[in-house]
Amino acid sequence: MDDILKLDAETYKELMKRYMETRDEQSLYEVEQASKSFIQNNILPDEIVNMHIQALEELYPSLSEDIQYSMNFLLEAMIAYGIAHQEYQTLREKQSELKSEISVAASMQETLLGTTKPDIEGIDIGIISVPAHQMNGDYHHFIKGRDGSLGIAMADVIGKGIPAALCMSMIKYSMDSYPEDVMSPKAILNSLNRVVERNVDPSMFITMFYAQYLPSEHKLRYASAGHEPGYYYNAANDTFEEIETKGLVLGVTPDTAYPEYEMDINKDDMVIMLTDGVTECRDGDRFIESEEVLEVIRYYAHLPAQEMVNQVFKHFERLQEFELRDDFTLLIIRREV
Amino acid sequence: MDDILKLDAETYKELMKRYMETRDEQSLYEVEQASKSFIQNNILPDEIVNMHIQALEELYPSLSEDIQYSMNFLLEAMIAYGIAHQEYQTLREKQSELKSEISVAASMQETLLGTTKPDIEGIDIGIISVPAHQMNGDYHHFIKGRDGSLGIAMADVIGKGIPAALCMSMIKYSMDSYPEDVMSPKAILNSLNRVVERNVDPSMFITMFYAQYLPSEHKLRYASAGHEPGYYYNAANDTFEEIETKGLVLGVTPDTAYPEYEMDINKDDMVIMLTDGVTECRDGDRFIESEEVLEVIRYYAHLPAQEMVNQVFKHFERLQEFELRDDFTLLIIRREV
Amino acid sequence: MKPQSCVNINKEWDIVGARQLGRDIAKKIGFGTVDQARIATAISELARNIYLYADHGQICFEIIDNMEHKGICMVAIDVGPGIEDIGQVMEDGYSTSGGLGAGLPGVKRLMDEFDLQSEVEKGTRVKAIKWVR
Amino acid sequence: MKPQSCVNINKEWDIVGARQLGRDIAKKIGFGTVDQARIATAISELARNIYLYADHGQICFEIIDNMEHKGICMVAIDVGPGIEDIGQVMEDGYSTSGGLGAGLPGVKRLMDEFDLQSEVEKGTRVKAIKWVR
Ligand SMILES: [Mn+2]
Ligand SMILES: [Mn+2]
Ligand SMILES: [Mn+2]
Ligand SMILES: [Mn+2]
Repeated sequence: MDDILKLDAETYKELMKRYMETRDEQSLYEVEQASKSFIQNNILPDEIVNMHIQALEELYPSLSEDIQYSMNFLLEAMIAYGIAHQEYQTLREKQSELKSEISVAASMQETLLGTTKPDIEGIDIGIISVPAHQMNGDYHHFIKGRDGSLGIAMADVIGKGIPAALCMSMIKYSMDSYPEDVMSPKAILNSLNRVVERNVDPSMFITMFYAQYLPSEHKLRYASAGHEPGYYYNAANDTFEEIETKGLVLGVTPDTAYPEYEMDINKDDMVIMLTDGVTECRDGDRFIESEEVLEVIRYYAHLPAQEMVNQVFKHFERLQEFELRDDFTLLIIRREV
Repeated sequence: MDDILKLDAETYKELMKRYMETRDEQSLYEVEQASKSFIQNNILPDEIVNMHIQALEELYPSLSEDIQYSMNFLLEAMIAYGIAHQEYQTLREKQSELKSEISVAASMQETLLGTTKPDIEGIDIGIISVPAHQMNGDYHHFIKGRDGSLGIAMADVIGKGIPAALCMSMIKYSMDSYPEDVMSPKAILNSLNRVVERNVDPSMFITMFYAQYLPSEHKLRYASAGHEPGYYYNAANDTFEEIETKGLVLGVTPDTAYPEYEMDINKDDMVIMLTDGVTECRDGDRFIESEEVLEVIRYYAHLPAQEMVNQVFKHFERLQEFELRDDFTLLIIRREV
Repeated sequence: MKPQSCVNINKEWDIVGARQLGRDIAKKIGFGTVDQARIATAISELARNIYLYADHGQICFEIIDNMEHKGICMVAIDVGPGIEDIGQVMEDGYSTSGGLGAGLPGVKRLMDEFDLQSEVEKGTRVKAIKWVR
Repeated sequence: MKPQSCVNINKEWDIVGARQLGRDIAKKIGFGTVDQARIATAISELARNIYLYADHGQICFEIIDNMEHKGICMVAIDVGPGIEDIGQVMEDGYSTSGGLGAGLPGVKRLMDEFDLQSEVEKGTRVKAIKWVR
């Protein structure tokens, strides 16, 4: 370290000497470059002032005493900035460790709470879920029933990041113990509602949408707990309709009833499920309209479901300048035959 | 902000003027204090050099051109430090947000995964569990059976912080569905072992110790999955013995058998369960010996169980200079009647 | 707005020329010493990016002088490889870690307004404005 | 080891005296200009803590001169209220956030060796050493 200091003090002096002789912009450019390398070598700002003092002493030995004293004054003023600069280094290391820890946790979350998109005859499924921070507070889950039915859960914890992800694990593990393929959507929400109400802070809310698709009957049965409304694309009329539901968010009171609904899904129809991270995108200062989401989906509707959701995500990612405001989850199911 | 700058530039000039006149230590003390307030007002280091230049110009108008140029050179060298200083501010805000998020998660972990120390006639229970980071990777759980028995689980995920805490939630929620008061310790470990093996990354290990105390028979039944050995204090002989067990850590292979053991607990006997955060304390460079833990426990053995564990923790906290290396969990049960 | 003055960036030496021009304009507008240095450093960073990553490019300066305020506007354009991951390039740490050394977050801090557009294999355009305090 | 020189800290003015003494000793030992300033700042922080939080106290200096290296050793002692949460006081952020302004993490950074002992209602003892480079 001392050797680096001596080298840099020499460099500084030489550059200053050149500047004093030429007074040209090139010397200023060179000291700017040098300062970047000083910072990388962990040289503190008060050390730079010291280099300046040394250089002045060597280049101008007959320098007025006044100037020498004034430089010592400046040096004293800089010591605190030197401490701050060291704290900055430490903070960068801590931040790096912390981010690394969260990375591991995020990856573990993927392992523990992840789900596989099932293969169901006659249906094309596309799913994308991207967290705003490193840990995802949106949750989704597929289950293929013994009777060939498809169960889809989608949930959103109010909040983002680590607390939301922790809360989500409670949902997942509770559901793990349910015989989902024989429970109805409203029964599942009922059960989860009681789990959440028992366990979770009153300030924490979880929205959820549970749907079951029965391929043999081409019917979709669903219930919602305050979740962002999904959409149904009617292929025959080429129109999108909002899937209207009633149902309180999970966890408010233990005895809430969840209405259950049913709809027919015809060939080429689509069902779109999402979280508010999709519909509450921002374009600069402006919130987008839900029609915009549908427009973008329509634009990519010719693609397979998975590519559709991927492209829609990319569109909104760019729109928000690569800074998601909330966890983004989008699922599209299309009946193919 | 500009007003603060003008005020501080004035302050700097006045202080420098005083220093140039008196050349005394008091002026240097005063500029040191001023620099702390400059930093709090977000004034950048290159701005300080600029204040110096202005002050020199005003106090020494006939200053040699050479010195002016040399100061401009120093200023140029400082710009990069100004950028770094601003990055430091931003990083502190980010760090603060991140820590806050983890705090919320830690508090949620307490809510979701917490357990209450039960009241069991004739037994005095003391428990303390302190995470090394904000989130606890050690887990413990009490259950009071319908037959008056006491079930105690203690687990340690290899690792610390957020990933470990996430993994722990899987243990907790799995156990939530077990009829613990009718399952034997080895059956519980068996079941958890399969859960962990199915779900968890091969690199992740969880150790666990499960014990059941049957107060009517004064018997302790227990099994261990690679957990840190506990200790048994024999009141009659005034001796500590290690509770030896065999059993693989959870999650290695799905078919591991967990031997189950039984011991009699006489009046005034103690059972000590802990994680390796206790036994692997460090005193400077030296790891402590397990005897030291027992010595400290002996030292406080006259106290009620809860105060005992609290004091033992404080002892090792001080020893490690207030920086825990691993999550610290210690439980002591004493049979009183 | 007054007419633009542009500097072509082909060789490392052109970075110095751009700095000089920018500093002169800044001085003319009335920026103080430390702001002149900050402007020169911002120009340096933008010009250096062109020099290092694109074949060639240009930095143009404009004086903005209206009712509300006076300032300098600089636009750095190149038809280089473009920036693939803008989010990552704008993430802090790029400035002083010496990573790829693009230093764009630093430019954003030195100036008052900052806009970045880039397309892979098409090029990059950075616009930055600093107002006289 | 040479004999100690101590300064009693009762009034704010004594902080200046402690700085002066420490700086003179540092100069005598052969510390360079910037290290002298760092030593003075460290002394300032320790003395200020005594002045602000304890009734009175003392800072003593020793010159360490042995085969291996030369350095200055400062010990700040007070019988004040003591520090309740040493972990928190030593956590970074205390130095420049202006929080309680104890600044002990800063002292730890300015010096090479640092030791802190404190007991609630008994007092505090900080020892710090800086070696000539
Ligand atoms: Mn959410
Ligand atoms: Mn959301
Ligand atoms: Mn652990
Ligand atoms: Mn451990």
